[in-house]
Amino acid sequence: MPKKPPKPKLPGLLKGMGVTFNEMTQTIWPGEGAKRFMQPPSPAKGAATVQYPHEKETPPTRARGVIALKEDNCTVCMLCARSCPDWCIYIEGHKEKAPPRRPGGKERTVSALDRFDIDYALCMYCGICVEVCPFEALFWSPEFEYSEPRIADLLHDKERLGEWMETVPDFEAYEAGSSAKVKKVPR
Amino acid sequence: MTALTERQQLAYANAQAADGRVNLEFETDEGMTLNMGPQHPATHGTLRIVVKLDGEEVISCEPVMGYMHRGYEKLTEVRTYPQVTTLINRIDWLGSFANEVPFILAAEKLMDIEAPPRAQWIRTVLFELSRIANISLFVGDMALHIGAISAAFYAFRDREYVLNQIEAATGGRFHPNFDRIGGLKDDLPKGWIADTKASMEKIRDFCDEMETLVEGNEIFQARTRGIGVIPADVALAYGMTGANLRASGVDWDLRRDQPVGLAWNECDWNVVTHPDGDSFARFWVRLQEIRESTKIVDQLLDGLPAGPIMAKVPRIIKVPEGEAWVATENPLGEMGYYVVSKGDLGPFRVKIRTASFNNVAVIPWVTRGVYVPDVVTILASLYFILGDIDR
Amino acid sequence: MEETPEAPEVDEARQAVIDKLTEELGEAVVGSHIRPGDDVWVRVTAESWRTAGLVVRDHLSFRAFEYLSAIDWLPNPYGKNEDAPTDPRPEPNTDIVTGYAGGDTRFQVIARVQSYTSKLGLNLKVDLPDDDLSLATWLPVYAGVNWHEREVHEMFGITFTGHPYLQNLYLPGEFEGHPLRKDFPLLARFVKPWPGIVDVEPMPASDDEAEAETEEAAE
Amino acid sequence: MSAPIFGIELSYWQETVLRSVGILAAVLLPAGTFVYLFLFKMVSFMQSRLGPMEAGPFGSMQLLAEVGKFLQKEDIVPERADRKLFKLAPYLVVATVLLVYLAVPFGPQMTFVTNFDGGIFYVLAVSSISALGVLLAGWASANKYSLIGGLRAAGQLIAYELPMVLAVIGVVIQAGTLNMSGIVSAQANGAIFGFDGLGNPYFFTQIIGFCIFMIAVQAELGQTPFDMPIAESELVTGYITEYSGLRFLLFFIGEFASAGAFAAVAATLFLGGWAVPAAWADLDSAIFNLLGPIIMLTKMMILGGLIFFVRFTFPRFREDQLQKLAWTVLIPISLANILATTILKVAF
Repeated sequence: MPKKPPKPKLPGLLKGMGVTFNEMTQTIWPGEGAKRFMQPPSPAKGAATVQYPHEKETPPTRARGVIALKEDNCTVCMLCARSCPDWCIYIEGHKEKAPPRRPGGKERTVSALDRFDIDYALCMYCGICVEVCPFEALFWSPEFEYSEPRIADLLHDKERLGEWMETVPDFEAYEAGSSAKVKKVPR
Repeated sequence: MTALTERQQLAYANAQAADGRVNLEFETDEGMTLNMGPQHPATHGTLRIVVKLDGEEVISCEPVMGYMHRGYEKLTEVRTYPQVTTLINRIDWLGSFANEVPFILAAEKLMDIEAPPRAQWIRTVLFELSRIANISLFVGDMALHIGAISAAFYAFRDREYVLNQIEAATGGRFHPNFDRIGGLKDDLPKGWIADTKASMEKIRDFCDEMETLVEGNEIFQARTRGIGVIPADVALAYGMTGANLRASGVDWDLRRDQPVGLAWNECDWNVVTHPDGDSFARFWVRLQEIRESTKIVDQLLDGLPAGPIMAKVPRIIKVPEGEAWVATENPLGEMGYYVVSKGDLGPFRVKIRTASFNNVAVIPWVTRGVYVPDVVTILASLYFILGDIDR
Repeated sequence: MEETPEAPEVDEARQAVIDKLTEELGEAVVGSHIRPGDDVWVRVTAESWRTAGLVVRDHLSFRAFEYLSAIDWLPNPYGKNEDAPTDPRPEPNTDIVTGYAGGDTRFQVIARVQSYTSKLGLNLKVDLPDDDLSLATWLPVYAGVNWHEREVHEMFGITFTGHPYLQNLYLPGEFEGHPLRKDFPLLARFVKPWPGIVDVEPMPASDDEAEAETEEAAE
Repeated sequence: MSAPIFGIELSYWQETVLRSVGILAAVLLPAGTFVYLFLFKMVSFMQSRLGPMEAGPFGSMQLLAEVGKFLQKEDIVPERADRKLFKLAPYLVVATVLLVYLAVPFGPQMTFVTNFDGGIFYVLAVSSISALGVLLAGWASANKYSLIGGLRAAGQLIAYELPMVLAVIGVVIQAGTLNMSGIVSAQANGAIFGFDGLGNPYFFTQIIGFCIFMIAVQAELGQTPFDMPIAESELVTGYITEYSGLRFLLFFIGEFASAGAFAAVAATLFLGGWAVPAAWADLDSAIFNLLGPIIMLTKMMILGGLIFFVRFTFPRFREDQLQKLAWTVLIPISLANILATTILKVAF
């Protein structure tokens, strides 16, 4: 059955003030115990906030910041454009001749990319395209500082997506007990 | 006449229609109609409450919704299963991983697939993490509505640790999109369990702090005890669920009473109820529930089984024909999906039963004859989210 | 389609619910389906909808109300708008195939109630003929049904007789049409062409060589 | 009062100009330090953040930035508002604060107006005009939230006038004079049961009066736990919802300047004002014209800190609880306090 909340001995009002006072001293002199008061007050270390333009917080490696495209892996199979819920990937390609794999082999026809735009104004960062790509051409990178004054500039073309490629971090190792194997990012 | 394009005129007429429909000034001779309008600090989002006041006492009030209706049930008709998963974690965007789980479980029930144990345990851990993130914001938010500004900042600060853990594992803080039919998209990164345990420690300190700062405060108790009392049978008739129901004394928790295929029965935790059914009881029950959730997360992380993260599932998923209903105990209450599938790529019809829709329906009943500040207290204690109501 | 539970083990708790209902309502119970150990569906006639609610609440201890909604069984005539604008529109099939517990009309109202004592859930379905889409309101049975019925009214066009304030819940006042009906077009998908249409233009080589290329590339 | 200060002979009009500039400085400087120290920095540290850091070193120029922002903001008067009253209200509130500072002594000769006898009586009378300004703002901005905020303010400010006055009567009885400087010197020279090392600040003997006075001050300022008139989560911002630009800035200044004013009055009545106990230093020397304001400022900072500490910790009362607290709790206690003080005054 529910236990009644314990009757506060000291009136609750004063204990409440104790909490905020404690938080204030914790921010000004962060640390444990009485010796923290000896050090000089350093609120910058005690506060939980980050002064953004001067200090930057690094997002975790799996953060979905922006999609990077490795162009030569892409075979214009259009799977990503077809499975995108927001219809925000626009792809155009053409077929062309490619040198045979083995010397003396037959010329191969390969489809090459003309246009691969992702409209980040529409994209909801769900990650279906990265997951569904069978040829490992799309990767997530935790970059997030690409806001634009004009919304039209949020349409990143093929080169821009290629530039994001080097900001893609390697995949992390998995927790103990997981049987998944770590994938490699084709550099 | 400015060269308004035809589309602008259409938009303007539509806006007028939207306002015209709801500009129901009660033709009252005595009371004053006050619009706690779609843009108001007390409504979590765009809920509009048209209150008829006599001085400061509420005679009657009519919640008006629809300002945030995104038409999810219509959108699910034209989308495939993975696309619907990304859609539905935007319904209750505070506890968003918890939205995906019932839909995925319903699809798995139709396909008779069982996620491997490791996936089930990690699903339960992430479910409880999103509950903690959601309800700890409630604790700060309720204190804010009653006037204590600092409590809200502590809530936001300590909630960040949990959101960072969710982002480290799934990639998204609010929209993880991590659940797949048959398991999870990926496994946990190295060192995640240790960090999560540390964040659980911080959340427990947060609970103690809130207990002294807010719950022990006589003014807070004076403002919430006995305000907005909802007896058990009214709660049942309105279909209220979750902490609002348990605060009215009904001992019902889907995690224990209707096990769905997640790992809640693997660890011992208890369901917290409170007999009073007033705003204080709802606050008190939710504060204890955060502690229970931290206990669950710790126990599950200790005994996490090894193994695969994803069952054998074809790459292109066609769910066989049939209908399935799965409901889980979401942070706001019971959230359920009634999935009707006709065997093609996407569901044929998805009925989304959200907790706040029923929890908010009780407002006209419970705010009869209360003062204006109490309307805000009751709204804060019912803790709804507009995405839940408007879908 | 009537799917008898092929598993020999009959879920007696849910079977008892159905038997109690048929005993109370007589032949008003026109269809039922059990998925053993999971869920139970019962379909009643439209006239007995209110009495079925009262029986379920009082005699069968289903005191908690979950939701009330409707299903439009007509297959989506527009498809997913994911077909190329050039090729002809696929001819929409209009055969109504309803789900569990049968039923033959296009619109079906479904309600779910929960019992906290017997820990069972029950789905109640009712068929509504196309010409008169009206049903008795459940407001005296469950107070929480008020908004659900208003939503079903504005989304499907089903009127609930006896409901005091059947106004639109989400949509503005002068909104014509009922969005959740399958024949209501999803305009967002008509306006914008689908970017997923494959338009990789073939090789500019001479024609016969091109045919050879395309077959070879096709397999 | 044209006694030569520091030996400079000033004509009358020069003195009034000096005095009015002095008053503005005495009002705005403490208000500015209150805003920076408490509203920007103390509350941020309490909420484990740093507060403004961009404008000036450690965000010290933030207040100037805010003033600049408000000045260039568009000054909207709602269409159906009562224009004249709408424009008048903020000036009324700021005027009362300036008037209160007239009577507060900051040093032996450092009083802005003649050292008149009804000092504390005048202060209490003038401080109740701001209730009028608030009601005016609430009524004139033709906005339902402002109307409710204004009516709540009227009820609250008047309800808490009474305990404040009664608490002050306790002090006046003990000091034996209404004159603020007299109260200060009484505290400096007095002695508690013969020990006069610390003088006799009425903080110790009038502890009940002090508590009631501080609670009443919290209510007069409309600070949490009594900020029903500007209840952000219910009435958007109560009676100042429709104000923007310069008028909102005036309300903002009015709010913090009156916090400074009441802190100054409380310091004078309970903590011995500008004087240190007589035993420590000779109070009549001219040096105190300089030291006085500094001592007064530190005492105001202590009391201001208390006011804002309470503001950022407590939730807010409901309207009727607030009134019940004033009428059924504070007033009886303050009456009992007066009774006890008179009995003790007669006995000793």
